[in-house]
Amino acid sequence: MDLKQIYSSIIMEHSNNSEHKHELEHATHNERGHNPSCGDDIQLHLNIDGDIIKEAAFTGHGCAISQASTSLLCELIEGKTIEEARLACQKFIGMITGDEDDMDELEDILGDAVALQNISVMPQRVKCAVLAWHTLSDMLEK
Amino acid sequence: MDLKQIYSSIIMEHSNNSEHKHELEHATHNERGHNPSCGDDIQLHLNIDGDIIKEAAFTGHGCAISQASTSLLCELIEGKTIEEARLACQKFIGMITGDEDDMDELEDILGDAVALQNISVMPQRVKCAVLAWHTLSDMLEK
Amino acid sequence: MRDVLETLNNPPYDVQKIREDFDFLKVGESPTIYLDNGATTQRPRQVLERVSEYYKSENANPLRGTYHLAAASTEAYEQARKRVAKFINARTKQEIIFTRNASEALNLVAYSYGFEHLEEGDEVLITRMEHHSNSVPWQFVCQKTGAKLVYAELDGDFQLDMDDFASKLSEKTKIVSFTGTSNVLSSEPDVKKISEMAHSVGAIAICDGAQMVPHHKVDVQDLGCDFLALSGHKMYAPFGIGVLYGKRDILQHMQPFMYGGEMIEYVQDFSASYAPLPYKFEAGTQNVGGAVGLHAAIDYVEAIGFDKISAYEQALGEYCAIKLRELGTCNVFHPTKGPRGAAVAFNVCGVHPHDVASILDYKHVAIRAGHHCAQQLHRGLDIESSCRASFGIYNTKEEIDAFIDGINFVRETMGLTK
Amino acid sequence: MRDVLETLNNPPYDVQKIREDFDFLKVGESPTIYLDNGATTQRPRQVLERVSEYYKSENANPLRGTYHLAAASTEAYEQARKRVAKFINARTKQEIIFTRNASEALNLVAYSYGFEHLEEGDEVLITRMEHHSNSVPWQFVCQKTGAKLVYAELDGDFQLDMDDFASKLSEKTKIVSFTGTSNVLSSEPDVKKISEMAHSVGAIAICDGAQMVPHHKVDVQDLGCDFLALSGHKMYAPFGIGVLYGKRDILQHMQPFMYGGEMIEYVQDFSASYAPLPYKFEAGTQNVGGAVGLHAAIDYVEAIGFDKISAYEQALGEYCAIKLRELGTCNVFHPTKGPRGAAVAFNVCGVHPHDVASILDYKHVAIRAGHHCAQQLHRGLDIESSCRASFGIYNTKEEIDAFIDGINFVRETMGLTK
Ligand SMILES: Cc1ncc(COP(=O)(O)O)c(C=O)c1O
Ligand SMILES: Cc1ncc(COP(=O)(O)O)c(C=O)c1O
Repeated sequence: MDLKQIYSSIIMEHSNNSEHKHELEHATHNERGHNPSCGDDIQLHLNIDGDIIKEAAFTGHGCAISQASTSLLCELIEGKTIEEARLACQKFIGMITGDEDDMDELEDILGDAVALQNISVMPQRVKCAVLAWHTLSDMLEK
Repeated sequence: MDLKQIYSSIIMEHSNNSEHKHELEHATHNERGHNPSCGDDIQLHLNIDGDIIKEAAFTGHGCAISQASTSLLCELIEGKTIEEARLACQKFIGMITGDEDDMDELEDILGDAVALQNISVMPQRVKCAVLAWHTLSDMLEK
Repeated sequence: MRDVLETLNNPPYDVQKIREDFDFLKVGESPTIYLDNGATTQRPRQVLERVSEYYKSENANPLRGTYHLAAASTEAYEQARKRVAKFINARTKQEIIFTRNASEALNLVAYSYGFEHLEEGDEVLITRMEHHSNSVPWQFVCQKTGAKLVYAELDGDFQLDMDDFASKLSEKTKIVSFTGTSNVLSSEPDVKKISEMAHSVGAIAICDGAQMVPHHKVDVQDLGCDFLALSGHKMYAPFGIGVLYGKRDILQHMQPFMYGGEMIEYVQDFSASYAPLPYKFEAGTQNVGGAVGLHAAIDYVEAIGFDKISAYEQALGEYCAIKLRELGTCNVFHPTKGPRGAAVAFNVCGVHPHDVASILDYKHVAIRAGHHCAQQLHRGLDIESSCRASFGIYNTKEEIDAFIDGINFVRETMGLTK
Repeated sequence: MRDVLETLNNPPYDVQKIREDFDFLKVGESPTIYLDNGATTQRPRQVLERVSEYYKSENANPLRGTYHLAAASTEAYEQARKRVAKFINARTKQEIIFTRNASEALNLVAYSYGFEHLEEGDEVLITRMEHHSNSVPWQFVCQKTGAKLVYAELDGDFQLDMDDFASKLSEKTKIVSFTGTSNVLSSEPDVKKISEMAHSVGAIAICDGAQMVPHHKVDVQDLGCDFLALSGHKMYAPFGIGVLYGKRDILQHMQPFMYGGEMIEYVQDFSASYAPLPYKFEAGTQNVGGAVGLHAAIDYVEAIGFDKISAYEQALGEYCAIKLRELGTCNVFHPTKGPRGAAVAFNVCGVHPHDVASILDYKHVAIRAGHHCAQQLHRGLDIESSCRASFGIYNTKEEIDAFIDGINFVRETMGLTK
């Protein structure tokens, strides 16, 4: 594995200084996601209007990977439909667990978030990478 | 070890057909000895007059070795003083655990009961051999 | 008898090749004829080597590490759990809790389920042939909760008397806990039927699989029991690893048993929340070496195949029982009808079991003598103790023949023949 | 620092020779720098071989057999118990109970002593730095009995605040349970003093020795604690074996914890009497292989000598703490005064502990990141989690230097340096 690739500029940027890391005044949906074994703990805040996710933000704390992953998720889903967001969750989790490997399709659907693909070689960090996406999934199920 | 030596005629005789295996009408002392892990369970009955063990008998059940050992004990201590019986217990237990090995002395003190000496090579049967002697010890302590 | 001999003379798998894997069977000048497999089995080289290998290159504390070795250790541990789940056909690996042995597995259910669900007026139904590990915990829980312990008795052929069982089962029965195979009689109660009957009165069914799982293909979904306990060391794995299988829905609503590291989620100063299944029930550092050994042992026996193992071992048991009966000098406590396994309990008339075992030991035959942790059963049979020869995958007809010769030697030594 | 360097450059025993015994340290092209010994140690060849040897030639179910092998197995098991008794200077081997791990040992005391002796109004006094295995069981017992759980806090130098401890100790205190060495801070409370203070108010003193015993000569008679828990896997023995030491007089009056085979005397249908010490507390088939491994591990460390081990490991810890402080980029949670051991907790400023551990792993350095099963402590330090490097007999100054280089690499990878 190339560690530098995992801790790439995209991740650094998103984890240290995310535009999306803030409360959301007009949130229609909030959901907590947490990982007791490593202490990652985030809150997703969405403003959903009809079928469209108009705004996405998050608060909480965790490692660089979970923070970046959450930020990338918010970036990706803003403006998307609920159905599109659902698909993105499914593809992202598949990418990390190694079940999805069609890079073209993944890039199409996940955009910058494909930068996290290499996490799949660090099994002990998979949980950090997928936390936000599982949280969104749970949220959209309800 | 020579098994035949352990299961010698003395043991066979004492275990199958002991003169001492009966209740004692005028018992002054009774004590139960038992070995939960193998089920040996005996009662010693003594008739003690002053300092002298006038009669010794036993009831209960167990393997050939514990039965023979108990019978040999009764045989030995009848007519002995309490102090002599105490010494016999100590020497017998020492013989079985391998701490006593002066055969002349042991024969003097234990008589026929030295036939059980070889049990010391069967650690898993030591408990059977010493049961009665521990029981007598406990009894004389009181 | 013809079928039996046919099976033993033409074993369904290569028994001699299997024997090669067990160094134990070759130790010393006169290797032991080991007929105490009900107590614990020997371990094949494959299991011992896999455990050493694990310690040499994958060893770390599992579940919590963020370095690759801890991941390797976690992976080895969780693969073992998956393997056990597949082995007994559990729905998910969340239903597999690693314990120290079958006894701990049964205590876990007694504490975590029993204490929460039993109250005065309730009944716990067990059988006359339970191992102490499946009776004494229930005595304890019943004493503490005021529930009543009830015994289902045996019929004249050393099998569970299903009429008696049915008559003792009632709306009061909250827990039915029974062995899948008696460790003394080797009779094999009908787990599926008993579980159904238990469920029909609203009770849960706990199967003590310590003696069943080593000899039979087990499918918990088909059997329908709510819990199953097993011990690794009775099926060619190391000591110190056992399993409690439990249905997820039931486990999920149970309180933890032991508290500490790994089984928690968040710990506040005065209270804590607990990890999801199965971790909620695994406190402290787990025996990964043991789990890895169990994995290897399952691979080992399944490579032979349980259809073959069951057929062969049953023939060993049957042959042994027939031969003992033929001697005419023994009382044999072994069913003549109905499902029965590879252990034969008996007494040599006029000889105490401990003397039998000691004298056989002189002939390098290892059997067990005593109450076999089943005092209630022995009281029921009106005996103090018994001898037991119990078989595993590597035993042979020749070994049983030597054992039978040994019984004659016992009688001779005891002066019962001329 | 000069003393520290002196010790590390001229170790009191031949560290390189010791390293030869650990195959693990040589696996692969770039062997792991293993600094997670607080979680679990590696095992020397001598321990693994002794265990395999046991399984190959002495294996049988201990305690109950009447054949010579069972005697050999029993002998191996009881010799291990004697060895442990001698190791910690217990009065008799009856005071040594084998458990699965330290967690089970502490749960045993919590269940068997705690439940019987605590009631509303009573207090259990623990410390802020306990491992979950020595806090969550007490939460549970307190919740069930109505007793109150009380925490003694730390001073500013990561040591137990003895004034605070004294102020929280009172006639209400029935149980004092405390670690002999913190698994995070590696501060070493004064076990003897604390035990005396506990006794002075009539409380019992339970010492969690999981982190203390691997690094120090322990004499329970001198320390005076009533119970001591330890885990084999943290001191070079296999997983799956732990020890509870308890004073005989106290153990004798305690109820059993787990019920089943081996721990009974007579079993009637509805009640049972229990075996004498220590068997009363050992239900089911025991992990003889584990006990034999622990025996070999004790032989191994005592052959080196604890005076030497303590001196060397303390120097490792001190060197590591000094080096980390020198970096100026870390918060180091390690005492600067008072007794402290061979584990150093820290955080790299601006980097989450999990990222630190993952990036170090890339450099083949294994440390631990997380709450180390001590959430109450981390809350007390006002952090979520931390990193921990912890040392064993085989670690070296060079390994710590590589680890320190690794920390710089972590910062570089995270873009914190230019
Ligand atoms: C201080 C302390 N106590 C108790 C434990 C629990 O030990 P184990 O996980 O072996 O039960 C540990 C180890 O994790 C520890 O560090
Ligand atoms: C039927 C049965 N149940 C339970 C047990 C207990 O198993 P363990 O001693 O491994 O806990 C045994 C074995 O001794 C057994 O034969």
